[in-house]
Amino acid sequence: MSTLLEVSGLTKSFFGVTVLHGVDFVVRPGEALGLVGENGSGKSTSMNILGGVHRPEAGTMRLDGQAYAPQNPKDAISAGIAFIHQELNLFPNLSVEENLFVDAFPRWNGLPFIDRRAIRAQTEAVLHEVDLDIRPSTPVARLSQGERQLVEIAKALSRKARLIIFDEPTTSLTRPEVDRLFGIIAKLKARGIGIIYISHALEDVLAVCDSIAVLRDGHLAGAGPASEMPIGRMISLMVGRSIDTIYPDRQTAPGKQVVLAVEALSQPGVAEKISLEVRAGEIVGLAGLMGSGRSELARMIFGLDRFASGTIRVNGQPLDDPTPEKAIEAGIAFLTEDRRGEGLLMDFTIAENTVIASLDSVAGPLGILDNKRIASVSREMGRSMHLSTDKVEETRVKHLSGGNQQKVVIGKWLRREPTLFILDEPTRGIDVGAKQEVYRIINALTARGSGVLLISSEIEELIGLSDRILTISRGEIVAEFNNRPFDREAIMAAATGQRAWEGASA
Amino acid sequence: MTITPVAETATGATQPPSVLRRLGRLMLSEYFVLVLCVAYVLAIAPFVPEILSWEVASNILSDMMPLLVVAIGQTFVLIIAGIDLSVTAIVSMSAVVGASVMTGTGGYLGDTAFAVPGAVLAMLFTGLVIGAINGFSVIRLNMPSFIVTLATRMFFAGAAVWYVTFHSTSSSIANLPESFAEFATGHLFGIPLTVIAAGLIAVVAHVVLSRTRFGRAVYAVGANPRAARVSGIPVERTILFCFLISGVCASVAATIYVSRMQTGSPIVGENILLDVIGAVVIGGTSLFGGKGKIVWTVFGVLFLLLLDTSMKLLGASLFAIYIIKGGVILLAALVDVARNRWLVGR
Amino acid sequence: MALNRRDFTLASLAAIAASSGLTLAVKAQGTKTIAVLFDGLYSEFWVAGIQIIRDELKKRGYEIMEAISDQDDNKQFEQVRAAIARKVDGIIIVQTDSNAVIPAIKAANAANIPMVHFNRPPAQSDAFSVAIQADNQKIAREAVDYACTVAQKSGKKHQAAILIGDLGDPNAIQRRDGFQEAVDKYPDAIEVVAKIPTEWNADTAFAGLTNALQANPDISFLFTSSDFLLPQIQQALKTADKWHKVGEDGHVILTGFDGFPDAYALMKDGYMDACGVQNLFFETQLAIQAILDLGEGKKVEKLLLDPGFAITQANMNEKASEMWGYVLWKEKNPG
Amino acid sequence: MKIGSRALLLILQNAPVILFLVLLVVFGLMSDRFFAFNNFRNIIIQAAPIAILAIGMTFVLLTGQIDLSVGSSMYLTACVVALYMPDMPWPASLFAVIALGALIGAVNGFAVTRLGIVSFIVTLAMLFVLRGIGMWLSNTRTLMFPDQILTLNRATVLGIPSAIFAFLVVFLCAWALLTQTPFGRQVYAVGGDPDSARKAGLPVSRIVFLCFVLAGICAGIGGFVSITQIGAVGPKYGDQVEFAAIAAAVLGGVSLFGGRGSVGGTVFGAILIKTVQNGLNIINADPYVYPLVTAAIIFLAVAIDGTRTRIIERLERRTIRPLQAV
Repeated sequence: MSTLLEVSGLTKSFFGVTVLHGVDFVVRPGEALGLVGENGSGKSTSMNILGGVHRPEAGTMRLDGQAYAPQNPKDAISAGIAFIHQELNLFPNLSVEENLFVDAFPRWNGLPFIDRRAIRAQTEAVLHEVDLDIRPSTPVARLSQGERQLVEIAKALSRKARLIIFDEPTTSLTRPEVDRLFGIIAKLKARGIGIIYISHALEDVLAVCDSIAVLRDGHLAGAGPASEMPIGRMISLMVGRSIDTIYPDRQTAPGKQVVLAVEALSQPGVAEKISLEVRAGEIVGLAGLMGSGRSELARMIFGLDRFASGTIRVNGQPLDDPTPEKAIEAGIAFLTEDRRGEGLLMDFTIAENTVIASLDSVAGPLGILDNKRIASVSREMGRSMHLSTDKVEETRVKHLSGGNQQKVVIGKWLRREPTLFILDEPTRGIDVGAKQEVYRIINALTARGSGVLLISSEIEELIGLSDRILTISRGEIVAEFNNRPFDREAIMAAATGQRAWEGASA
Repeated sequence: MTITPVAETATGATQPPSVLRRLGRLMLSEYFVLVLCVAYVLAIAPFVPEILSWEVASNILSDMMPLLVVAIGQTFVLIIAGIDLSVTAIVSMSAVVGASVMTGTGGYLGDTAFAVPGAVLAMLFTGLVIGAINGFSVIRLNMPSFIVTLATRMFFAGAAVWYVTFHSTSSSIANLPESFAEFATGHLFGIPLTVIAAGLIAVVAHVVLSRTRFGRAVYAVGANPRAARVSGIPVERTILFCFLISGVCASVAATIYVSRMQTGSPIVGENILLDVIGAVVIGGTSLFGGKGKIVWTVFGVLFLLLLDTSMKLLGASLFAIYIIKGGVILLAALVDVARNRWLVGR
Repeated sequence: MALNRRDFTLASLAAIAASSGLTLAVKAQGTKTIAVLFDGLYSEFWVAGIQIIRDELKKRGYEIMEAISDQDDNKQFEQVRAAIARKVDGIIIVQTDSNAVIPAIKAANAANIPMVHFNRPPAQSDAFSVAIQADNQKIAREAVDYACTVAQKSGKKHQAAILIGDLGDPNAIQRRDGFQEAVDKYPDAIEVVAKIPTEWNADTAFAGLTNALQANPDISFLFTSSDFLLPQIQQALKTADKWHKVGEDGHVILTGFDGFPDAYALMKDGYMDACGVQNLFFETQLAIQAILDLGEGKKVEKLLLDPGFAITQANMNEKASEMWGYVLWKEKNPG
Repeated sequence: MKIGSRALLLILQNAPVILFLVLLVVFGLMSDRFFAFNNFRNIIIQAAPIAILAIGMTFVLLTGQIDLSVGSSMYLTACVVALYMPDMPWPASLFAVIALGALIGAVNGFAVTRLGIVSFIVTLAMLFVLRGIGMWLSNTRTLMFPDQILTLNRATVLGIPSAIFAFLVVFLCAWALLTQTPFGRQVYAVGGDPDSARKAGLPVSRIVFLCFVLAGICAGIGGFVSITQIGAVGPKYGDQVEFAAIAAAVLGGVSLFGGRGSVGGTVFGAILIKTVQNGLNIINADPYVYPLVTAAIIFLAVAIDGTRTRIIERLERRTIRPLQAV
């Protein structure tokens, strides 16, 4: 079988630090290569080389047998390589068809006007190929995340892409959208297009890819057909040692005291009579698909979104008309799924982020802050979280890795010693090592008597950590699983909904 | 917010000679605008030697004060990524309201013992009310602050002119109590009262911004309101407070103006808007929020005043003042950009 | 940080020391300086005024320190203080606000620097200064009065419009009040149908007049608070087909204020009926004499009046030579 | 509740237009002279300069920048025409203002894109510099224009008054440019998300630069149209006009943060402002209330817009289950 892309001996270093040591891999037409590895393992560097952003120091790339050495991103595009990033590069204020051609509009009869008819026809054709039934003139702002991703794929197709690289494509998709995406990828493969699929979601990688390459510390740690790469093997190749389980054992049993009691929480279109309880020292997993209402529920409890009716009690005390301030005051902490947008002040230092939610504890009379104390508590937080740096007063969090950022978020909340910690996707986008760290912290938290409401897209994670699992679907709690070991299939079935998905979105 | 770039840049593989290094370090420090001030004085002194006289220095100091107070208020608003264009109208409106309260010719409290305190309260209240209108419009009506304050500026500038017609036969309100004038002319321990007042405001504002919970909230809201909200910071209240602070600061400036002119004029402060915003931004405060300091603002105002005063002393014509002022603003911005690039490059 | 501060202090001290040395070297000596502080140069009147004062003073060997406050009374106060700091020998000022200038006079008094107000008197106070006053209100009243008599003679009732200046400008207010006093005396001949604010803004004036003519097509009597709006008036009236000479059908009785060269030309050509004229030459002469006399310690009256006058189609021939606009016009159009 | 807010939304969506209609009715009731063909023609003629200026401003605002220098730019170009080309035919003058405006815009654009200075500061500085140069050239005197320029005001093209004609030409060009050309769509892209635009390989700097040039050109043309109307310029000419232009654009729905708005909206905004002034003139309102009424209407229009955005946000909150019928 012919090869579409052949990469061999790719080497690259930044500031004297070698980040890629002679990496080889091959993508065949009509095949998907899964590229996995922890953050910093060299995935993004190799993709940046492929995309013409960086140039390698050694190694060659051949595309369809031809030498391929892109000097800039345009070269990559014209060579037929397309990227679908986690953060989509679409312009919400432009229409779908305009987005497809924004950097190279066809001209109308050689005049400096856009040939509207041509772009409409071409757009309709590629939209049809990705099974997206929308008008080409629809503004992208009106599309859901999944639809936007399909538009990105359509854009790649409209440029006659031969190789499409997906970078964490599923993180913000609902399950039906993920399924739809996988269907499209299969279609692309059938057309002979090569795929490189990068993700931390190893199950997805297995579901999509034909072969898998694992990177560790800039080396190719292992490669092979997907059939020979079960998840356990991938993980052990990624971290360099075999891991039986990355989930820590639960040391303590849940207590009696109910720290969170939600009763009949309703909001038209979002939640219907949701009731749940979390006890001290208990981890309650909330299983549900993206868009099932799980994050919305968390946001309502925390006072970020309004709800129409229902009651929330924290430690027995009612929390009326919650606002984040009131919720925090009552002892709730909330790790949001959007770390960069909501979890951290990226331009602020670690120390500033550490105390931002607990300023009263480091403030003296008249609200004057005690900078020495801020520094010491932040350093202490950094130590207990195993942060990569102890320069808490100098380092801005935007310069930290995803895992370290997440630790800062958790550390910031732990300073308040929350009675209830709501964790929405705490391990999204962070590598296995950091994940383990986060699990350890969650476990320690319950040992101290905090209740945890854990939301995750990874069923394994829920099963590995929770004392109890609730499934939410279409804004309703549809099932409860009380005893370990949990039945993975049953949870999945409940989460995907007994009733058919209707895909209502505004 | 206390780290300076200096700490990070102090180490380098190739160490330039010590003087140069120190100079370089100074360029990169937050005293940069102050360095510019000194450089400017140096450059201009041969032409207007008076600029180094005690009298001119004290003039600059007292001329700075009203502008500084307004600029301090503006700093708060800029840090939350807003802008307050209405400060000039707040100055005018407060001035005429205050004057109408205390004037001896038909003032509400004229010739009573409460004339001065009543007037000062009325002025502060005016600033507070307009600030509140701005703040509530931004947080409740979801309006961009640029437009809100553009509209309130137009409204209250017009209202101030109209207001005078009900309280005076001329175009301004005079005959104010002597005791009020003392605010502008009086001294305490040899320091002008206005300098003490403005200095106090600056110190309080500095402490509030850099050392208090509220200050942290202001920066957080400016940097990322969503993240601030999730961290339990009362975003809307913080925004409202910043506009209130700006309003009150503008009305404090009005008390200084009214006192020094002994007149409540509806056009006082009309022209200071671009100076105020220019000064704050020259100081280094970002128009995009999240970044700014009171000391920077003090330096920015000082710089602008030095420029203005030297032009006055030179007797430069209006057009020369315009060209030089514009040119210097541009130059300062350019140097700042170069400096930041250098910082990032290292 | 500590290092920084020390660096800074050292650098500034060195800097100041160095420049003080320079200062001594350059310090000027001898010549007397007069500060000329104007409120703005937004009309020909002020431009011509400052030019005459400048020339006259230079002729007498004085140095000039000029500043324009741009209608900012606080800035003007600061300019006065800067002048005092520069130890000028006299201040000629056109103040922005008659009340707000009092502290400036007091400061000048304290520094023993004589002060003369050009064109506008300050408000009553115990501070000493000499004022040259042109009575805006009176001059406006006289000019409009003449126009009213013309209107009355025509026998029909005229609809009148006034272009008002910036409402924050005392001159604008006084001229408006003069206009009002005059027309109030002729209720049978004049009905004011449009008060058009211009904010001293040509654009606003043009639009405002056009709109007023739309609302009241019969407007046949117009007063502008300054001659600098005449080009816009001419444009608007032409568009409305109302630009006709005195005596022609459809003539709009037009009264101006200031006495610009333009105004003279329009009077000569018969488009304009009257114009309130401030006697610029007389005023500048008074101001310069006053500041010189004060400098020599002579006693000068606190208030020197420029009676001004209204130039009209009736008295144009004998009065024109007193009109500054005529003189400037004559210079440009010799013969 | 949902249906109620949909209806409310429908009203709010068209709120500026409704506000405009209300104004028309109010002025119409207060003066029978208001509803006249000539009056509406006057409104458009008077709105033409500011509308042209605001159209240029729209380009700059769409990219997320701001141009505070347009008023001074108008003044300087007018000075140059009055001083240096009094005897030239008017097309030469028009060409000169366009060229000079473009040059000024290029300076702004250069400072913003190449030197990396925030546009607010660049154009603030230029506001001072350009006016200073104009005052210097003119010696702060009022400058008169030759008759051949003044008569343009009464000239017509195809029966359309010249000001309206110029306005239409600029409007159509800007509209075509923004909606029908690659450049126009890229302007929206850059304003909507500059980072993505850069990643998509768009020439972001060049686009921003060109927008400043266009704003400069529009300032020149707008100034020229205004000159034909007012016949003379003094040193206060064009003062604060930038704020009026920004207000017009924002009233018409242009976002100050870039990426949202249209020239049609901007033109509507300019006409709305001029209608208020015209109406107040027509009903001979007390001169003191002009700024109050104008400010109140701007405030109201933008407040409605803000409320509308908020309601849209609420309505578009993701629904994950069907809503029960109300």
